[in-house]
Amino acid sequence: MRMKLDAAHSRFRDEVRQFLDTGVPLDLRDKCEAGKRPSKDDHVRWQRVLYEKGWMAPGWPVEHGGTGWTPLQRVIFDTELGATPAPPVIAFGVTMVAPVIIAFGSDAQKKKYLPRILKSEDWWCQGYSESEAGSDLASLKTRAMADGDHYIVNGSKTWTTYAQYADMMFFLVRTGGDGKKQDGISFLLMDMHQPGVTVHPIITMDGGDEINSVFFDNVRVPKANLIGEEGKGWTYAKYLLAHERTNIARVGLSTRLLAKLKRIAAEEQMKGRPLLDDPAFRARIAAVEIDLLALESAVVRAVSGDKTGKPPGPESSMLKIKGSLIQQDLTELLTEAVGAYALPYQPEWFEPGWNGEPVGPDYALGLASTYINWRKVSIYGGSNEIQRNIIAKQILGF
Amino acid sequence: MRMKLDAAHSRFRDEVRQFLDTGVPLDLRDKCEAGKRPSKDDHVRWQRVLYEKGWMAPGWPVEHGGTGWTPLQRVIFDTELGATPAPPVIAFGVTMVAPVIIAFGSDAQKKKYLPRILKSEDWWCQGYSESEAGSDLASLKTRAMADGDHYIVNGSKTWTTYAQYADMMFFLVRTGGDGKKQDGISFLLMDMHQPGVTVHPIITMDGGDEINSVFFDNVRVPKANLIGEEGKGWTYAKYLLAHERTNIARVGLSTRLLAKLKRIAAEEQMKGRPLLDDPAFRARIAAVEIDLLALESAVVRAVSGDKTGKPPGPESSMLKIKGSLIQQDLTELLTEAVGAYALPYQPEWFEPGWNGEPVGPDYALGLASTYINWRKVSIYGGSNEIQRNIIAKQILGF
Amino acid sequence: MDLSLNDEQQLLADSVARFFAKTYTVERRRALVASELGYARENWKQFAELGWLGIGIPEDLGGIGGGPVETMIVMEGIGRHLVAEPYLASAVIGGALLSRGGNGAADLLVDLAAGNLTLALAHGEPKSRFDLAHVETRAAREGNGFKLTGHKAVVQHAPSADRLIVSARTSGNVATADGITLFLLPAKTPGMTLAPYRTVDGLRAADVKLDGVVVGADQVLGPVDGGHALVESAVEKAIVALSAEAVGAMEALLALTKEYLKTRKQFGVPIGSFQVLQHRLVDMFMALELARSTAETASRALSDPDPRYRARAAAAAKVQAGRAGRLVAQEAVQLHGGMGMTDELAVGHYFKRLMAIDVCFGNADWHQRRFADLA
Amino acid sequence: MDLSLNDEQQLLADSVARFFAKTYTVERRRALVASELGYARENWKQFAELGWLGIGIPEDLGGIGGGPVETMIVMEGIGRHLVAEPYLASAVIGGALLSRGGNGAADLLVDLAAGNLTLALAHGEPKSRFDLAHVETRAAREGNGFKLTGHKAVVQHAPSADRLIVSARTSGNVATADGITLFLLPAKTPGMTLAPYRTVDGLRAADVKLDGVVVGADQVLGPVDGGHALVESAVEKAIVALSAEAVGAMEALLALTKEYLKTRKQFGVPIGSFQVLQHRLVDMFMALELARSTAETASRALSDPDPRYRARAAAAAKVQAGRAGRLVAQEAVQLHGGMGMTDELAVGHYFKRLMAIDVCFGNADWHQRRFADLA
Repeated sequence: MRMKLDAAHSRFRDEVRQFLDTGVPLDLRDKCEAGKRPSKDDHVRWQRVLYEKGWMAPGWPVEHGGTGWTPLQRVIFDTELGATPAPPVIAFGVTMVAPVIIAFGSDAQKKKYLPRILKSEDWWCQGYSESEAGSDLASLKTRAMADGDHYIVNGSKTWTTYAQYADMMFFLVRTGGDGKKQDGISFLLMDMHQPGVTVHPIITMDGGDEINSVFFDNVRVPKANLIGEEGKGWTYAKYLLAHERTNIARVGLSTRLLAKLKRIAAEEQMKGRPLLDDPAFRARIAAVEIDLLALESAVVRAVSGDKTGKPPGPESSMLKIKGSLIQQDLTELLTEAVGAYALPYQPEWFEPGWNGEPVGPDYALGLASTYINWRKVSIYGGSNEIQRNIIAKQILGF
Repeated sequence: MRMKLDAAHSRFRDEVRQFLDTGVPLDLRDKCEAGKRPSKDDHVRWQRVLYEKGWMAPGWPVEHGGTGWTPLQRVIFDTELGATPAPPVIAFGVTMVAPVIIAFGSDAQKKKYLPRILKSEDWWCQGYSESEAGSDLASLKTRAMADGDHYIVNGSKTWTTYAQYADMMFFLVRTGGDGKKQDGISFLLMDMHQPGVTVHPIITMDGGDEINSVFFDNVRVPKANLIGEEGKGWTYAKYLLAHERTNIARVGLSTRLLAKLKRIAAEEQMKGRPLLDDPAFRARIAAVEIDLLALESAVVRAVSGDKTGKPPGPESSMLKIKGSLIQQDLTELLTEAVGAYALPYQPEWFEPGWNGEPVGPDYALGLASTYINWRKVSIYGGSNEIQRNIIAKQILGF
Repeated sequence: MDLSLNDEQQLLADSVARFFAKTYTVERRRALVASELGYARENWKQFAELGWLGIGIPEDLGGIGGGPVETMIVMEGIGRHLVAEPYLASAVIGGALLSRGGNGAADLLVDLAAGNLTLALAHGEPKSRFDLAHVETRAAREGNGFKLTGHKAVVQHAPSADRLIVSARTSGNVATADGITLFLLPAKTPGMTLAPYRTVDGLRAADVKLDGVVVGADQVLGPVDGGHALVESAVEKAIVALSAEAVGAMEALLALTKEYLKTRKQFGVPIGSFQVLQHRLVDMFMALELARSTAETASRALSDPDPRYRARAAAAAKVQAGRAGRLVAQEAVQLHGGMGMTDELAVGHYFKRLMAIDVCFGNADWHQRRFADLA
Repeated sequence: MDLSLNDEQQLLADSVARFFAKTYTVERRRALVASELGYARENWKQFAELGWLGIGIPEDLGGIGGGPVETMIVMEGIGRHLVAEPYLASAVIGGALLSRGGNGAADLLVDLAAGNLTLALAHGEPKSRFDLAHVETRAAREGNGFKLTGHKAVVQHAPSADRLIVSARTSGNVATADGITLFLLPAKTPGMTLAPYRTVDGLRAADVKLDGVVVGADQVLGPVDGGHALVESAVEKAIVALSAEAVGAMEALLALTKEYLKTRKQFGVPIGSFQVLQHRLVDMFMALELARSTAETASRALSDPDPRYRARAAAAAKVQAGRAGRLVAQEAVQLHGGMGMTDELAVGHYFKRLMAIDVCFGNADWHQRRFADLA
């Protein structure tokens, strides 16, 4: 069940739903309903539809192309968008680097990058993590040496989602050496199409190849691509992390997974009756649905009184943890719902253009891959252990 | 379900069961079936029955009154004893201080105390914990100053179960000062019936008064009551703790609680059918029953190959943790089984001699008190957190 | 859509906080629940003067016309301070039933709001197990009135109630919703006997036996045969109110436990410096906050016209309150170690109240099933 | 009653450990499961020579006459090294079925023990959901033989099996235990088509369609209409064997994770110095040890004459293996962080195998219900 809103926001939600119900190109909707992987082009096509509607960057200031919505309206939009079978909006440009550019970038940078992000003309990726650093982000080792009006960058980044598609990367790099490890870090933008940049896919345990390691061998980055001041990158990174957490609960996605779970459980049979009527399975569905209602309530509660759009505080760590656990419960229940048909692994089926015959019911395809892949959501963007540390420190005062 | 044993041990188990089925005085059996609190005298009566049978101290060397059973036979006996509705054997004498006296006591001490323990002529209590020390047992502050052939003891102990009944206490006390805090601790025996010993009950949240604080005001303890060497008390205490963990899993008690739970769930109705047939409640019972089978298997596995009776190693921490969680699951399920009749609180009913009318079904009485009281089992004897630290350190090598 | 409190609600919250901070310490509460009555009549009078007993009652009937959010505010305060007065039984449940009980009943609302009337709902029975349609107590026609025979189980706050609202079956089978009728009975009604006792949380209840109790037609509350809908609606309000109470109790436990971890030293350091214990406290915090959000959503849902939405939100809140309440209470005791087991500390008292809250009107499993069946 | 291994069993355990340590690295396994066959015929030959394929087969039929404990030892090794050979399908399940399949079948046991015959059980169907009595595939009488029509779902190791053991209904209703008959079909039987694929754990399976497959009476395995008991007994052995395999896999994951926590440094220290992570590993350890104990009890129970005891012990072992396997696998990935998500590390491969083990022949919920119903 979904939380009800007041009349004004109900109308707003209806408006959003109406657009999303009809706005997604039918082939994309079918693909996403079926759990197939959208191509780069699919993402861009859908993002351009949103751009045409003026809804590509709701969180931006109006002068740059934002909607002027309140924080609650943005939550409503994000939730409905997440609940829609459509390629997910790729966050690296619009909700990750853009707020940093808006807050700390030069006018030239704003003018150059923001319109291109809005129109999905550049695909961005993120260069934060390094293999040695892990959760200890600030101990990064990639280095930029000044060389005239350029930096020469050497080192590597990892866990870089969609680096293979990317035109641009924003990244953290060490430009200074001494003092605290958070000092001496700068925030740079890099053109991915240039000599010295090598992208290596990392195959994940579900067989996917959407994440990568990126290696830098004397890559030249113009100093004009420095955001703000040299050595202040850590501050900008923290600002970005706070913004990244806005839609961290992913209520919309879980709503969609829950609906799918119920649909499948109504279809699947257990001892001659729908699995949905089995009291034990039914109880497990109800438990997660009740948790999801709690989460949605917490999200709405967190933003409802806020008219300023200030970045969310440490309470967003709670939303991240609970959101990830709910997603993982749902993806796991989905595999359990289909019995033995959770086992066949047919990755070819997800590739565009494959026309072989799938095994078992259509809806079972890819459920296992999603379950396996979704273990990432309690790891990336600050693992749940790190989020608990944040709550312990910043909310409980330890 | 119970784990099956080989033919020889099956016969042994049958023999034990046969005795326990008929050996418990009927009034005691009824009292314990009803969940009423046995009096001091009840405990002693039952322990004397065991003594007459020769089964009061199975774990002792035969020459002191032990049975010569193998460790597995002792586990079987402990389990069946725990599963029997009878007053629990009070451990402080027979399974706590006695092994220490046997291992480290003087001949005079053995001669004096062991026969009295065997015949339940002395009721013992334990003086380990102090209110400041908590889980950090070794930081105790109670002090014994030498004075001729006596010690003069000042300080206090807490969480002392049944101090109000006790004739004797074994306790840890600081006789030396410097060095590591584990050094300078001695292990003494004290006559509780003497000036300067004051027992204050601690009322627990279930309304019980079985635990106490004990205060020492210049209490004189003969040096003859020192176990082993002065300053070696910590070593003896650790030896005792290892022995205490033998029956720490309490499979027998949980077996009895599980049987009671099924009985009650068969009796209670839910929408016109036995609660036991409700798939959700049934699943919860099955889950804990499966855990209990796992625990019993682990206990038997831990001792089956052991013919030497060596004290259990750190793996007993696992048995303690899992055993406590199972007991807590069961006591909680029992309260849930009786619906609103979990709420009435009639402690008078448990007192000997009270003849008022109980509210609700007989079997519901006292379930809530037990649930509440049973939160202690994950705290006392080294909390589950301490047990996890032990496993992390001693088994996993951190 | 602003979910923060409006000015009036904030004033109410402040007055609740102020009043209980003044009147309720653990020691005062201990004395109160040990007293004959089990709570303080002075407090009850104050509740009336502060307007709390009139929440949900229209202004022309002596109430202040507030709504579920106001009830939530009071109930959170009640939970935070383990308040013993029969607010839930009288103001929430009694008020809800009288409000729908027809003309005669409406007059009593004035008394209720003024603090001159306390009520208790005698509905559950030994074999009903939370099922509101399960009523075995019979009301046989007798002249113009009825004759009531049956057994009502664990009627909370019955011993101190001026009147009992008793349900009985005027038609239908044991477990059908149709055919249940409510009756309003003065405490001292011939043929009605109370066996009073304490409940685990220190509050009072009674089993009520009806042995051919003769009642007049004017004692019927609401429509004959139509009592189930009234009870269902009142219990819906009650479980949401209980969820808010649980939130208050969990808040208090979290604060106590946090304080304990920061001050209690072992191994030479505050035990709160152990990361394992910090993370356990984080899990308690999260359980509390999610239960709080659900209780708020359910409180607001009580004003929604869609009965299914109301019922599901209420059930969800009770599930969260029950599960979170057990988790928070159990962990609070565990993290306090032996001290948490004592009657001396407040921790155990919150533990017991949270346990009772889970049981009242159906535990987490029960309402989770209802939530699923209402889909 | 000594639950430690006897001398012969210890020898077997040593040979299992030695053989797999030599033949199975993550890299070798990766190559094997990518190969056409999906495993190594040389390994299979070795299994035969080492006597592993003859466990459970009487000595006069080419076996070594071992029992469930010996099977457990081999399966633990298989779990520890993610072994891809069809030991469960051929030796455990196939062996169990042939042993009870009558005279003709017994001859095949010699081939099985010698490594010259691989088998797969084609029993589950698209709508059967672990219910062994649910068989829709029909075997209509046709002359002296039968004609088989139906669809068998996710038949593990079918693509490489020399023969399939196919169940079909010779009488009774869709979901009755009576009336199921087993047939032994060579891989290349006209009218039988396999749609082969990989499963998430890298192993092989196929859906099998039977389109009027004509079989002779001599292809019946065991009694006509009496196949259910055979399948039930074989699956009982299979779920206990899978539980032992899960124990081996969890053991490997615990060791990998412990090693990772001790060597991986962050914030200047090994991450294993964080108490929170230590306690998480303790919970993994406990889950493993309790699952191990249950698997051992179930293995020994397989020799017990009491069918209810056997069935409940087996169900309990599968429940523990399923739940513990998920917990250990999920935590192992989580504690490895991003590295745990990669195909490069072995962690993910164990994760997937443990997931598959939970699904095979009924997951934890399924067997928990059976455990309760068998009471």
